[in-house]
Amino acid sequence: MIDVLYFAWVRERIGFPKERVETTAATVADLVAELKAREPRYEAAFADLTALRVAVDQTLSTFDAPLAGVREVAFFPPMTGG
Amino acid sequence: MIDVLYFAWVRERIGFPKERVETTAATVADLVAELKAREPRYEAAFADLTALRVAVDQTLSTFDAPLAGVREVAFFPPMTGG
Amino acid sequence: MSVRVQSALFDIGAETAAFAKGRAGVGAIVTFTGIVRDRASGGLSRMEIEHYPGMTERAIAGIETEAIARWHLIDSLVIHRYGALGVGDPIMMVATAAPHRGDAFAAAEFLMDYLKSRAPFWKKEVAADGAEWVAAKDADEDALRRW
Amino acid sequence: MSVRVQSALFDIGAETAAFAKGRAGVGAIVTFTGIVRDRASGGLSRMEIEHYPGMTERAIAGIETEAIARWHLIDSLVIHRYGALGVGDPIMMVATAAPHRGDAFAAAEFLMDYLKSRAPFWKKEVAADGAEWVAAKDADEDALRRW
Repeated sequence: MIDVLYFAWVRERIGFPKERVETTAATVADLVAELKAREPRYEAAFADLTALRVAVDQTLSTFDAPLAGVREVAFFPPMTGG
Repeated sequence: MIDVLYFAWVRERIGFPKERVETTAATVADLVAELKAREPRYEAAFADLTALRVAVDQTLSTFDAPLAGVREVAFFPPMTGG
Repeated sequence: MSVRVQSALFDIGAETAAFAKGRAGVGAIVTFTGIVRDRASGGLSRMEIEHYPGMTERAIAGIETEAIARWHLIDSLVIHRYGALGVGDPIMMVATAAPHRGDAFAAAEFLMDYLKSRAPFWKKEVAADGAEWVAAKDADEDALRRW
Repeated sequence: MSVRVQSALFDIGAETAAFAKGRAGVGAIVTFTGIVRDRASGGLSRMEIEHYPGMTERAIAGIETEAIARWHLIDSLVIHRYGALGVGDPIMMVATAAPHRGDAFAAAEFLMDYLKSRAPFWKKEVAADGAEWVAAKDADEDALRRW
């Protein structure tokens, strides 16, 4: 079980900020593929991965990162702090 | 007649901050030569011109600047503001 | 070194005064304050800032730790707000204290460049004619490369 | 744009707050404050700052005018003290307000670099073991060349 979080327009497209996902995905990219297969809104949110960033256990990461032992994955657009 | 001003250690070596000088010097360098010929304390203050800066009528200038029409010349070490 | 992530308004003057208060060895203090600016076309009702609780504090603490490792700093402060902000309100503030001005300036700019692109905040501009997520600028990503 | 040359102490927090107060179009405010720092060896009794009344105000106004010509600024402020200052006292302050952070930072650093070497102030460190004029640093002259 992994907590999956969505922020900004990713959250708006998915429709909620957080869900628990039962998955055997080996990498973040595999998880994305699983989610996209579920419903059109995931397809819409993950249509262009170059427009997205991912954090694995609250650290910026990449789509090829492994998920073994991971508790939390977050998807969001490039950050606009400051 | 030109007002001649001294600041920081130049003032300390000369012994006062300001004097009026009757001069026909054509340039700042000529004025310095006249002053150095007066007394040892001027000699001490103007010993190393590379360690000095000059302002002519309150604008940073150079030792070859002409004095025609000038009302105020100031001598001081490199500035240390900020 | 301190980090504050808050929805509450903060007072730039009071924060600056508190940060500057009597620390031995400090010769230079730099502050940066980011303020909600209206759109070029005007009409901004508010700015909404979303963040990632937990990761935000970690990311900012990591950025400050890196700044302290790279420059000779005596202290640093980052305050960043989230929630709904009005035009003219302060969004965030960075302050650095160092013996010399070069370190204080460089560390403050470094912190800003990292906060822009590496701290998990997202800004949305809300106006009567609609709402829009602020897009990340290539220039902000480029700014990181100089460090 | 304003210039204040004064012997009186100023309050960093109050000056920052007043400078930051509600100006349309401002997205970024940078402040720099220089503070009297003790010598590495300790024992500084006070710092004495001499200046050239008349030229000082002209030189600083000239530096600010150049900053405004080079960067997109909405306002700037320079305060510089003279006279006898104690350890920990503020010496001077620069503030810049701009739509964007790059302009605010660059203009503040430019103003500082120019004030260091082009505004007619001279610092003397006074201690129990003697008094010494602060020597200009080559690094300060070098800093000017980047602009």
